Amino acid sequence: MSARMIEQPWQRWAIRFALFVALAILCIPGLWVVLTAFRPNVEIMARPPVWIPQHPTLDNFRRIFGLLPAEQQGLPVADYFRNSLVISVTSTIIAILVGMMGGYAFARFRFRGKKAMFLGFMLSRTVPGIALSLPLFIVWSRLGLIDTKIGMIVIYLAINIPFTIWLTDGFFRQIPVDLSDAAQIDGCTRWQAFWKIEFPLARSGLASAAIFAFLTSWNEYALAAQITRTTNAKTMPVGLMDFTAQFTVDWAGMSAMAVLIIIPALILTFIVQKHLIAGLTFGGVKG
Amino acid sequence: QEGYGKFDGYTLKVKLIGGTQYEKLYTRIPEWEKLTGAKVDIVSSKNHFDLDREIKQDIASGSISWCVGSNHTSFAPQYGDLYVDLKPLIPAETLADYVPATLKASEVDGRLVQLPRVTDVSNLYYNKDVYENPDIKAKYKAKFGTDLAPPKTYDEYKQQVIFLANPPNLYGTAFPGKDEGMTGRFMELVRANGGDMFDDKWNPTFNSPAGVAALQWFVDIYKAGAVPAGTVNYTWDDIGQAMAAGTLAIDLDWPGFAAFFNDQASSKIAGKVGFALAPVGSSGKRGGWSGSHSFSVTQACDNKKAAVSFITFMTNYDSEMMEARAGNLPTRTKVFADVEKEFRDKGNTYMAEMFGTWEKSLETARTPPLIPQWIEVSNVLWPQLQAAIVGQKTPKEALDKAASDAHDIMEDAGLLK
Amino acid sequence: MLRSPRAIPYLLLLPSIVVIAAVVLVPVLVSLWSSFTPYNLTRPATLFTFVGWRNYQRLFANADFWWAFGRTLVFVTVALNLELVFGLALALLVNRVTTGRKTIRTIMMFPMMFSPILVGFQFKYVFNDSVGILNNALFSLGLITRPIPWLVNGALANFSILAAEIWMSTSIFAILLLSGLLALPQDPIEAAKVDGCNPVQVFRHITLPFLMPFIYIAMTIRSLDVARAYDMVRIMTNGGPAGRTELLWTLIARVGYQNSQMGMANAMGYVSILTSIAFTFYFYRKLSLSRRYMGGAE
Amino acid sequence: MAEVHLSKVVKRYGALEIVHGIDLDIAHNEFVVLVGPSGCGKSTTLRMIAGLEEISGGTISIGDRVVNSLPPRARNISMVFQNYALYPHMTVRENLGFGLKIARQSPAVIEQRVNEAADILGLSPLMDRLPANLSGGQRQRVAMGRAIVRNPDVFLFDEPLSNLDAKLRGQMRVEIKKLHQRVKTTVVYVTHDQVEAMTLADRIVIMRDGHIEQVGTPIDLFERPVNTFVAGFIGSPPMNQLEAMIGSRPAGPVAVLADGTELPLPPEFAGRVTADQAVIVGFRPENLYPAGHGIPAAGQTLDMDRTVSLSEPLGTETMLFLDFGGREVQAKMLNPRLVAPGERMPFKLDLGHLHVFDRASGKSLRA
Amino acid sequence: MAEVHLSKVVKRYGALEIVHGIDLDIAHNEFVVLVGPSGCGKSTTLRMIAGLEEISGGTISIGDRVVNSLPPRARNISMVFQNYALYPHMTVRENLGFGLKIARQSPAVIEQRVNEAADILGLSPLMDRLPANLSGGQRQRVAMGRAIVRNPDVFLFDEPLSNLDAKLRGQMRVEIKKLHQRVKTTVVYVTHDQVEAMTLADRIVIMRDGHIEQVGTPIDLFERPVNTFVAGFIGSPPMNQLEAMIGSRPAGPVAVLADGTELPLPPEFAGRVTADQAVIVGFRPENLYPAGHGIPAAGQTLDMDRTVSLSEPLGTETMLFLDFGGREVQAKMLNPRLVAPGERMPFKLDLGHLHVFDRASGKSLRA
Ligand SMILES: Nc1ncnc2c1ncn2[C@@H]1O[C@H](COP(=O)(O)OP(=O)(O)OP(=O)(O)O)[C@@H](O)[C@H]1O
Ligand SMILES: Nc1ncnc2c1ncn2[C@@H]1O[C@H](COP(=O)(O)OP(=O)(O)OP(=O)(O)O)[C@@H](O)[C@H]1O
Ligand SMILES: [Mg+2]
Ligand SMILES: [Mg+2]
Repeated sequence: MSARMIEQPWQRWAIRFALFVALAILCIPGLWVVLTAFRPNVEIMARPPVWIPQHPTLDNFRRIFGLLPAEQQGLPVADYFRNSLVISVTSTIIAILVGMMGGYAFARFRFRGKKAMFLGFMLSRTVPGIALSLPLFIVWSRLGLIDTKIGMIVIYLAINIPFTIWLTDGFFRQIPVDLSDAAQIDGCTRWQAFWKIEFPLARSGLASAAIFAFLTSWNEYALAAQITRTTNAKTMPVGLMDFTAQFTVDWAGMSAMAVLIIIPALILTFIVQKHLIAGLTFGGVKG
Repeated sequence: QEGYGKFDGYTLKVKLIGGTQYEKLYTRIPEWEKLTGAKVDIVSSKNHFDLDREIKQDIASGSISWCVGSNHTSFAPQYGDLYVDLKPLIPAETLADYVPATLKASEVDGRLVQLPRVTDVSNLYYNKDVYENPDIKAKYKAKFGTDLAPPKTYDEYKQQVIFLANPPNLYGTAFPGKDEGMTGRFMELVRANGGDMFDDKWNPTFNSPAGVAALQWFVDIYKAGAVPAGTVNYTWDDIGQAMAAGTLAIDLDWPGFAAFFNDQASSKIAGKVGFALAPVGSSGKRGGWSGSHSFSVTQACDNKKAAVSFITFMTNYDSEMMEARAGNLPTRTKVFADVEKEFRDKGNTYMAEMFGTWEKSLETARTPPLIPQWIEVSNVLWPQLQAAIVGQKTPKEALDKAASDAHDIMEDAGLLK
Repeated sequence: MLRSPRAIPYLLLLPSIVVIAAVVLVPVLVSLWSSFTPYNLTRPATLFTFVGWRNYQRLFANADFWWAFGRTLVFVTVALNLELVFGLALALLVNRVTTGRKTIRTIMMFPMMFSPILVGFQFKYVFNDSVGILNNALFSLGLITRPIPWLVNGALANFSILAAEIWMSTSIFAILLLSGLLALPQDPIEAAKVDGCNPVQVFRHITLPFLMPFIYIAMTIRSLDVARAYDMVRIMTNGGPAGRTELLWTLIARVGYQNSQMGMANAMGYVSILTSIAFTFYFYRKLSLSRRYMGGAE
Repeated sequence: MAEVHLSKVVKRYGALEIVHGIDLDIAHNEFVVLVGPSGCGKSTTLRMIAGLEEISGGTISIGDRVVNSLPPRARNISMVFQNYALYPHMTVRENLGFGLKIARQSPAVIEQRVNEAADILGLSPLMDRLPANLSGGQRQRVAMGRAIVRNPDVFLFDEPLSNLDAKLRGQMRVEIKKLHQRVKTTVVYVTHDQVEAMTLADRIVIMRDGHIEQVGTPIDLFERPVNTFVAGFIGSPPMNQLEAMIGSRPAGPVAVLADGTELPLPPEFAGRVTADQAVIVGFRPENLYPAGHGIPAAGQTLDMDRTVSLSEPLGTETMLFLDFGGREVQAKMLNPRLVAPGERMPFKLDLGHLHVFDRASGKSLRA
Repeated sequence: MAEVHLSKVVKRYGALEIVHGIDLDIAHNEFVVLVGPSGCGKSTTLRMIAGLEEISGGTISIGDRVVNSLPPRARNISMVFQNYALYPHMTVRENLGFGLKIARQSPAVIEQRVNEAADILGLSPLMDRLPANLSGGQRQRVAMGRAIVRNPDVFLFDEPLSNLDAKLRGQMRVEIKKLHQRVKTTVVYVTHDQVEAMTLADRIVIMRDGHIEQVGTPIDLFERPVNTFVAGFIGSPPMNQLEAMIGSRPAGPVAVLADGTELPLPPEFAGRVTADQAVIVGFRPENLYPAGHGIPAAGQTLDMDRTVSLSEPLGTETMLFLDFGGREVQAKMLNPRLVAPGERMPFKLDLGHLHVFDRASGKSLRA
């Protein structure tokens, strides 16, 4: 029952205040980066400090796109963006689908070797990137997957599937088995019962898994830096390093690029998070 | 003009250093394509360190399918015989146009494995707001009896930075305190003090008295608070930012910063930057740590002619002028004079002066030891340098430890004679 | 056989297994082998020289390695626990608000949008002692008169990377736990209130046990994932100064790629894998226990 | 002292008003049973008293404190939830002992009280099971046990026995009665079981659609329902209700049914009905019986022969369905024998127990 | 044709055996009611028939197919779950129509059938609500509706009316009866309501602890319970059971109660009891009544004066508690009047309706 609880005004305000402080702490370091993107370099690390941009500028962005007269050569941001989007979205969708299947199997079936398999998936994530990266590179180069989107997608799948499995397993367990029973009585195959009943009810869990998977792939750097090389597959975070040269880091440009990375991620996250809904399973069963 | 040949229908695979600073040059690629009829396929474009890692992976996985790679004098020794010796492939008269010392430094074991594109060596930038401030000058004179002018020796350098520091708004200077930057600056000072990193038999010798004195120099200015305490974590960009923010009086730094420091949009000290040659050490010499970005051609390349044509084109007169105009040190002798003249004609005496100053320092510049183990040695050395600088060890202890580790590395590598 | 119901769970798991095997299994075996060789990146032939336990022997005698190892353990433990506590608090707060929920949640996830390398640069500049915004802010507020060398002093430097890591990852805990909170049944909470529980007791006796499975899942995910912090630490301190912030990941990467000693790096990697396995096993046991009451097949 | 007062209590979900300003005063130590059709707001009312549901209007006080904004824990109540609301992660024992643990009772006391409750409820062999492994009735008993181990000021029971078998329900009813007598608390009890309502209640409150229809002792409600709704609701099977017109006859007023049958009204209605008034006449199945198979009426009866359309044997009694006054009515046959549908029997209607309601308002016309 | 056969059906949860090999044959179109104490395995049995619970032993067949390993959907059954199991993310309408949609019925058909069911169940105003926003009884009605919109071979009802008020329950009972007559399906129905069991069942199955105790028509079970358990379980309030010894008297055998009272046994027991046999004597409260306030007995009665210790007025009848034969027994007073505890009244015990059971085995000694 979606009871609205008794809540004193002071409690409400205390919560709002605490939340405000927490969100401020979370936002300020990030906002600082965003602000940097709109500052000329003089203001960035000035002494005495300049807090609010005095001369806000879009030059940092113009530079990225090669729109400044001094720099004819922009970065292939459009390519990076396309690669990032294709890789992240595809790998997220597939990881969610495949991981969800696995999670469902763990949540709803008894079978031989279940524990071992569950542990196996967990252990697959214990391998540190470094132990993986070189052999992976070798295998991938044999398979011709170097610098391809597919190559990256498969890697991100392997990263994202295990936790999708654990997470969805947890959420499917929260859904009373009786609901799928009822659906089967109503004539559903197990498959239909899954899609029509359990899948919608696990929505919150899937949404959070999707957000997590998407952002992991969207922001991943180390492996992408290794496997991708050109505009064929290079992703935004790798592009971020275009702003580092041997001796310099173009922090203003990097911040501008960061803004370009953050905005799509924010938008997608905002869209997906609406599926985080409370109480999806309320009212279904008694007791 | 050199002839670049005709390679119609050929696709040249290249692996280039990426990043805004370097990619400007690549706008010239279409021109080469037009000249030769070949196509260029950039199979990779990454920053310095990632490119190094990638090339090592390619070696490890045996997948060298490309012809031209960006290279650097510091990295080149590690790649073994990945790259060809260019001497037989490029006419001697063409090579004669390059700065001889730079070209020499591009050789590994006598093989010219790379064609230099831009060179780097450090000299002094100073903040005229400080150095031409009558107040400060007067006080300095009163204290030391000499006029305040950019330092000629490291001792003077030390004395000035300690005197000028007025934290937190102004520090004397800053130095890169980690990674190869730390090692390099140390090496510079060791050499300026008459020492070196290794002897002829590849025994580490940086724990010699010259080495200890060099490290002591860093320790002194650090202890005196002449540098930001965080300098042990700084890399080039931090120092550049600090200088541009006007919080450093003087800075031993790379030529690439010249334009940056003088840019109104990025620097508070624009218009107030002076240049001076790097100071000399106790031996009266400059340490001159230098290195060059370069292009190399792989042994595995199926059309070395085209590859050589490409790298020559990318370092030809026009290309080098382009690099120089952007503020990078060119590798062709003629370009130095021409670009300096060009800037002067345009009224940009600042940049003209920069090229003048830097060209002078190139003569005595030296690269780090060109051995594959250099980075590895550097990696055992800089943490020890840090330990001494932050006062965790004495310079001697620190260097002895590093030397012993380095000794092991050299021994393992079979280099010790 | 394939049509029989018994095969269903295996069929469901098959795609996952294939992907994991392709991406993880082969590389793991290769690197396991290489940890018994003097494998040097630039000399591929060395991959076929077997040296037995030599890498491991050297490793065990290497004090730097053990320091890094211990520091990593402490770092992971402290980071995870703090992230959990903050993430939980954040999730609980966000779960309580009713207005502007979508926006607040999105803001809550803001740090997750930052790539770890970006976070590295960001915090490097935040903690920069001479021009960083933190010191700038402290000066402006008149709280300090001398700059604090955040990334130099051993304690402060470790604190700083910890702060960066926590900033970066607290949101992850928050979102995972928030979705767990959303699935929380309401009935037992009401019952507990009637049984006389104050909000803290409700949390302690009802909410927390229900969240426990999600906490363990999040912990497991994160404990294996903290290695992401490598990108960040490398940029902030790269283990320095003087090895004060050296973590396994910076050490391994330096040995493996900069020094090209892949064999040695992989040996180090395997020591850390064994540790992770212990962690994982522990979490798995806890997880199984904590969700004993949940529906679903054992 | 824990009297409970509801004053103009309103509950709205969004725009939808569910409880329309009810007033109810429950004395200390009173046992009040709430009955009413499904969805009329019984649970909502309990939940408002418990503090689980915000009160949209009016005030609720317990003892002499207005509790509108007090959290549940400050109200000192025990509640059996309609949907049990067990703690799924605790064993039966832990479920039972939880409230006591929170109240910082000593383990020994908890142990003893929990075991006592478990004994009463027949849960002793199940103490270490999790709720998921219990049957429906067992879960309900746990819910019940959780309430009765405590010593609250007010007990709120929301259909606490609905899933138990008749025998166990009977036992539990007795236990609740004992409990109430022993601990002297105020009880608000929701049930659909007529026997429970009649035997347990000091007063019964009948709700309909968020309004209170009548409050009174069980016998009051049974014998003097204020309107047709209450008349139809209390008593199972429900009272037969027939439309009729009042006719005035020399002997007194009569009710004329649709088929012309005239029912002389008991004397108490004299002066309370007017000629040609449209009314509803009601009588309970008990008062219509096959001659010789019912409780002999004390006064006048209406005798008739009727065909039985359906018979439902219930053991000691049989329900008979027959046409009367133009409608199907139920009669109760005590001392039953087999009756085949279609059988014609002589019936007697006890005219002394007639109820008469105004047809327009549904209100009883009795004093 | 959908007869249902259970043969030696066993259910184990791990090591715990819950259902101990039950045999039951249900004919096509039969209405079987399953009753038994809470936790005896009724729901488990239904769930096994439905295919929701693995069968640990034995076979279940529906029609002529053994269904042990058939999935639920292949069995063509409808089920009302004890805990409702509504689809929480679907509105009432969608919940009701889901099964039909899965069966690919046309929208028009779905619409019509759903509306019909909603009308019967009084759900029409709630069609667009989610289950979370319904009252307990409303949820139960949705669960019921979901089952009845379909046309299955077998209906399984697990306490489908337990949370409804008496009036609605009465209506629903009639609807179920109609449904059964209309669609001619086999029904297995679990209930704790005696009236439901008695009125709906073609046969009642009484379970205890995973065993079947007795199967028979309602009247059979009521009048000829095979053992004390059944005797105590069917009929509410339950039969009074007293320990006694058989004595032989010239007029025939008598049961001698603890206080020495002698009850002459009905003639049918002659030859079935032996002298000094330890027995249980049972009689229903209906057969013990205050003189003048009961159904006059056809045969011999035992007359006595007794003090009433407690009276429970239920409207048309009052339950009286009194001491008899060394125990407290219940008597039923029809045609009630107010009885104060402590009042002494003359009682009559109808000796023609005595039940006698062997004390050791609990078995009935009747033929
Ligand atoms: N998962 C389980 N593990 C162990 N025992 C169980 C499990 N589920 C049910 N039981 C036990 O099986 C027995 C039969 O349960 P079932 O639900 O069939 O009872 P029931 O007859 O429907 O009772 P009720 O009338 O209370 O609903 C009960 O004693 C119950 O405790
Ligand atoms: N969250 C809600 N939103 C809208 N209406 C609701 C909500 N919860 C309950 N209702 C409605 O409020 C009314 C009263 O509900 P309540 O649960 O109090 O009924 P009840 O009298 O307990 O019925 P039952 O005997 O069926 O349990 C019902 O008509 C129900 O549909
Ligand atoms: Mg209710
Ligand atoms: Mg049951």
